[in-house]
Amino acid sequence: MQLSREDLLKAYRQMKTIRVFEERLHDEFATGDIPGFVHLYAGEEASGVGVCLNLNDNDYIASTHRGHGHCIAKGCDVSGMMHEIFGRADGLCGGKGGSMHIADLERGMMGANGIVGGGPPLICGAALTAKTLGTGGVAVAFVGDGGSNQGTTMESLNLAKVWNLPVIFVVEDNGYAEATSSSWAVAGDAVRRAAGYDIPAQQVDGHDFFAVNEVAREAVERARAGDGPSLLHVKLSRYYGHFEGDAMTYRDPDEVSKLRQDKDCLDLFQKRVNEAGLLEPAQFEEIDRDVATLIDDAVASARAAPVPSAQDLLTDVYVSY
Amino acid sequence: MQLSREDLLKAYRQMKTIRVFEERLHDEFATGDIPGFVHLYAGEEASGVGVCLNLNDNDYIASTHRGHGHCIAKGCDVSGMMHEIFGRADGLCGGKGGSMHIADLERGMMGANGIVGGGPPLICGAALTAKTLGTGGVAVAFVGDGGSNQGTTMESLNLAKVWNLPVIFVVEDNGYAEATSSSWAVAGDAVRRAAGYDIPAQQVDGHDFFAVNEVAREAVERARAGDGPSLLHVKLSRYYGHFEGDAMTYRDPDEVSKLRQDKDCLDLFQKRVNEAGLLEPAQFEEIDRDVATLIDDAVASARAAPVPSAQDLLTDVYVSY
Amino acid sequence: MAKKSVRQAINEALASEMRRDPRVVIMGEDIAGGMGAPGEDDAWGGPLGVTKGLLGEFGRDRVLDTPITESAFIGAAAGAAATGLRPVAELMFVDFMGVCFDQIYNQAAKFRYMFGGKAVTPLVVRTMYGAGLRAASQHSQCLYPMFTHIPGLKVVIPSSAYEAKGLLIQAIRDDDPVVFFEHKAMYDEEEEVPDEAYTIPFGEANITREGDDVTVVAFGRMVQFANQAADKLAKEGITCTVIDPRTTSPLDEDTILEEVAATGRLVVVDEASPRCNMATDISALVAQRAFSALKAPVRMVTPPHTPVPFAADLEDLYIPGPAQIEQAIREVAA
Amino acid sequence: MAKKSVRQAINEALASEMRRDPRVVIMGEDIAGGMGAPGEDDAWGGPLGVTKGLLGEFGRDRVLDTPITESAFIGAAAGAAATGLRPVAELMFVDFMGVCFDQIYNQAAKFRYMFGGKAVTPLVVRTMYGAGLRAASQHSQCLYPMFTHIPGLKVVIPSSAYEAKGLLIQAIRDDDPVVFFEHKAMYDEEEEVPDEAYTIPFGEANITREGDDVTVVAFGRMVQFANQAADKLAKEGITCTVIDPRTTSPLDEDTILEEVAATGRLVVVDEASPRCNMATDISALVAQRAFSALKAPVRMVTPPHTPVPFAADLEDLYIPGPAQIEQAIREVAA
Ligand SMILES: Cc1ncc(C[n+]2csc(CCOP(=O)(O)OP(=O)(O)O)c2C)c(N)n1
Ligand SMILES: Cc1ncc(C[n+]2csc(CCOP(=O)(O)OP(=O)(O)O)c2C)c(N)n1
Ligand SMILES: [Mg+2]
Ligand SMILES: [Mg+2]
Repeated sequence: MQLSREDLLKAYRQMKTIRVFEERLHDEFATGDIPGFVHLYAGEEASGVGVCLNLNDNDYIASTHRGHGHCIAKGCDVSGMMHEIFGRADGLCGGKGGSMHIADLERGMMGANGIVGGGPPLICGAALTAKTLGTGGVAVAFVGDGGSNQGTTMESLNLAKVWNLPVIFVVEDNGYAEATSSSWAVAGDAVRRAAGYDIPAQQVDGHDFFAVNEVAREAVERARAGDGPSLLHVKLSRYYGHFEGDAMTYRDPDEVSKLRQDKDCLDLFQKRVNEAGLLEPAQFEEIDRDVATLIDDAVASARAAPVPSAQDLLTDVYVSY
Repeated sequence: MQLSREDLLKAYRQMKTIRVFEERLHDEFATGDIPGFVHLYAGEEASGVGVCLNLNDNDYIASTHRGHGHCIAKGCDVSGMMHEIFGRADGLCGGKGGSMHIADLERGMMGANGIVGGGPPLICGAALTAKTLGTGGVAVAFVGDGGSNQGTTMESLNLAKVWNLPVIFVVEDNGYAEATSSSWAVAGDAVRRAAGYDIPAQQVDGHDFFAVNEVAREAVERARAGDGPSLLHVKLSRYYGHFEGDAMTYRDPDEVSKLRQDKDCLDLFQKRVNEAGLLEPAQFEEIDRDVATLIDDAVASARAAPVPSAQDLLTDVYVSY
Repeated sequence: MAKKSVRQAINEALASEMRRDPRVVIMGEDIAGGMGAPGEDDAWGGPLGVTKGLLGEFGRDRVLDTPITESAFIGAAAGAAATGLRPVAELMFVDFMGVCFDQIYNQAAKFRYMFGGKAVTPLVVRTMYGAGLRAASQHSQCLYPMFTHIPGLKVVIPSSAYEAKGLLIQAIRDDDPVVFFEHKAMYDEEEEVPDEAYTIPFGEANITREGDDVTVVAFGRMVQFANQAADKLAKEGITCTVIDPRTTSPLDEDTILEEVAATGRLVVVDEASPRCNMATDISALVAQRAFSALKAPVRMVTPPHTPVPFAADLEDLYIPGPAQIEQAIREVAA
Repeated sequence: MAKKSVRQAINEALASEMRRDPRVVIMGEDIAGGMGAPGEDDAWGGPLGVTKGLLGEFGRDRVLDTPITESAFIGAAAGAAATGLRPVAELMFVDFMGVCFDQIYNQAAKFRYMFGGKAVTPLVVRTMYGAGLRAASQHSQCLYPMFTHIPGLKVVIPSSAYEAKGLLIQAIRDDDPVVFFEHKAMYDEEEEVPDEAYTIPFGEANITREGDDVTVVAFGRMVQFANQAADKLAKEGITCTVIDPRTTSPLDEDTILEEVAATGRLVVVDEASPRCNMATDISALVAQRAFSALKAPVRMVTPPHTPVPFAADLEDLYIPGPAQIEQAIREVAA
């Protein structure tokens, strides 16, 4: 399907925002001012954005430890995210969650997740809510190649099928789980696994926004029509280490530079759009400027923002106790 | 492959022993003298026996809550089992385990298991031991249709394949998990699920001892040859309730009687052996008499045996503490 | 008022809340039963019949049978709770928590804190616990100390039919994740239970006996054993205050501390394994905050540090009973 | 003697036992790393480099990388232990126990009892715990109280490099399932550690300071904080006995009771969540068995009943530190 210019602009803006957000975090992390574990999504933007462009605020996603891209694609406030990652009181989660737990339920973002395979069961629940209350919403679980091996993920495939839930499982296969290759750790493959549960599934090139967006649209339509779960096996690449600090010695030294050159999802997007004459170069440039400002401002305001105060330690454990 | 007369006699003796053991337990349970939860294997004998005839003491099996048949097929002492089920001090587990935890590691029987899906991870470990120490042994995990949905089971498929372990997964699909039909609860099917992990798999009629024995032989040979895991999807029938006390209202009222008439594994075995002229009727009769005596004696001696004494409560928690 | 069993009380609580609020759904393995099978629907109504009949009134959309995939469906209940339903999920035996605990303590329990106060997760997990049915090591545990340990969870242990109904209704109306422990040996116990809905607030202990000599704190099934011991000793002139905290989290610390202040003596009875359990929790609370009132050592009555044995004689020895409680009371009262 | 980090001490313990006994294998996610990948083998040597170098000496047959399937591989380790290997499995963060706990507490821990004493399960589960790395709610928990609660498990919490090496070698040679807790904030801490193998027996507490006024019991990383507080107070003439129990199960009750008998005052420091934790466990033990020696209320120093927060300031407030311990000691000494 041909996307509207509006959608194309939105997609580019989101992908670019994720990219700049992540590259900036990479630099900021090196200053030592960002606490904790940070997993960057750079390189994988076409997946999160390609999928989420089919969703609205009524729909839910559950993310992984590598969650920034999903957050942005689902419409979370970028500055609020940056504040959160810096551990600020006015961060999206009040500084209590950090990179691994950013969430915004109002945007339908059920949280990054520190537990590999933690999201798929939760997303079955969001889908159950949609089905039970008739909201028309669908629910998407992102999971890595590594996470595709967790029992929780496989149980969720079965439950979603048996309950006929409006769920889309998106296996983001970036070739590695930490320092382990998916070619070794994942026996068989995701599409055939889905077939084992009678769940329609497709493999797709995750560097190609249009390809992802298209298969995701079909899956979302299937879910909205009440025809149950689907699975997408998205093959893509991460540009940085598993987390910030990973020396990546398990990869070929020039692996990432080659990927950046040949397979970059932003480049491919621009090329395709340019060739088809769908957008003007100036439109890209304007977005690039906007995004640069957005991220600069987000970092500056995050750095200046107050940290939580002592009494915040004890709040938000219960609604009432 | 044509089985030896010795093997045929052994197979019949074991299947018959299981049958009589279970039917007797059914009656004894009704007296109120057997404590706890008891899950009977009657009707499913061809599976446990068909598989285990390919195994020796060097090989391991992990069983389920429905474990009596597997125990007998793996060579556990029948009287010791009966004593255990009655909770006697000289039972196979000193009366501490009971029906749901009968085990005999010396016979390679790693235990019935109160946790659905508990066995497959354990059996990967037994297989790892065999592989690491070069014992030549293989390891078999029995799991029900219900248990085939547990994440632990699916994770084990992947691990066994990735580690190339000598494991055979035997999915005993008796059509029900408690009061729930496998046709509803198991999306897709076991053979296609195995294919999702590149694990060779076959469906087999579990009422037919010879069919089970044959596919199990191939799987065991594959494992012994170092060619990794296999899965068997054994379709079979249970004659009693999920546990003793289950009124089975979820089944057709005449379902079991029909199964007993048309699909009984002992009948089918005898018919086949008779038609092929492999054994004499007198041989069956002799075994039947032996088995009757064995079970009578086991019950009588179990009833007469002493219960554990108070100090047994505190022993066997640790090797040393 | 009619006498009702614990089973019936729980069933009524579920029915009343399902009637009241369309967002309440229940789910679990064979909570109805019969899915895909040729025979009866609602064939089981739960493994011990607790949810029997709810399918008929509320239908398959709100009475959800599940495959045997605790992680997936308990997690689904957590996710549904965070997105607008009020699910009551049945973890058949609490012993099975080991295959799904992550979804309870890392997900449901922590959403609110991790998300900076923006999540509300009205999840109830109903589960069976306790020894006495000869169900052996993997079907007889208590394990509520582990849930009590987790910030973000509420933990409820009703001690009778009346308590069960009121506390379960409260649990369903509560906006935090609640784990609700049902003792499998208590389902048939009866007492008077109102037909209408009522709630019992969390964190307010129930004083079931009043006395001057010893304060006894007991949980769940142990409450009745403590009362039996207290009744017996009362005839000899040793009188006890027996406290049923009802919920271990939140815990009514004030009532415990006040009553210990009055008697100066404490016995805690806990069916859970003895290390890091509720007996240690209460004893430590008192040793820290009511020390000056204490006239005698605290006494904990628990099973030994062993798995639950199968054989009837051993299991009977394992479970703390009225006789042991009586002896502990005598000791501290001496 | 050379100074070595906790990381190196653990690595040496593993190497020495793997050399000594071919049945010892280690497994975990990226304990070597690089499986199937184009770059280096042993690329990680564990998420924080603890197992680095073992692949080179022992090869892929004994240094087993795993997929992310904790139930399968921790269960496999349990099954392997029951059938002749002596596996050391790494549960990367103890926070992940929720996806595999069943294999530990219902399987490995109970085999021996359920099977009537006929199983021997020499399993070691190594795992990271504790706050301080800004790792937030799902990567900072202690959770050892839950393992301590389970009969059949042994639980080890080393407090320094020397302790880590001796206790880990003991764990590997031990015939029961052992869970070995490594504080993620302690890997770089150094002290003198012998090159050769040595064992430290389980259930024998280490008295790290001797004093007359207050007995302080602390676990893992809290031991050093307790020592710091004790050192500071010693200058003012308040002297403490500081006890590091080393293992919470078995627990050296005798040493604790004797030392409390001597000082009459107890402070327990526990980094775990406050309910049903080791602080309550020790306090209750003392309140029951050394009550007559107690001259003051027991004091527990723990974090609050909240998940672990992410923001640095909040996390620093969350973790019990020397200042809080000092204050608790002052209070009971007063
Ligand atoms: C249950 C659990 N096990 C292990 C980990 C540690 N861990 C965090 S991310 C990760 C790798 C995940 O790989 P993958 O799913 O492919 O996602 P990617 O990092 O490639 O995006 C691991 C092992 C965890 N967080 N949770
Ligand atoms: C983890 C876990 N969940 C649930 C149960 C309760 N339970 C015991 S047996 C059973 C049904 C198992 O069905 P299946 O695997 O098909 O085996 P079958 O009983 O048919 O032999 C259930 C749900 C359990 N023991 N363990
Ligand atoms: Mg990956
Ligand atoms: Mg079945």
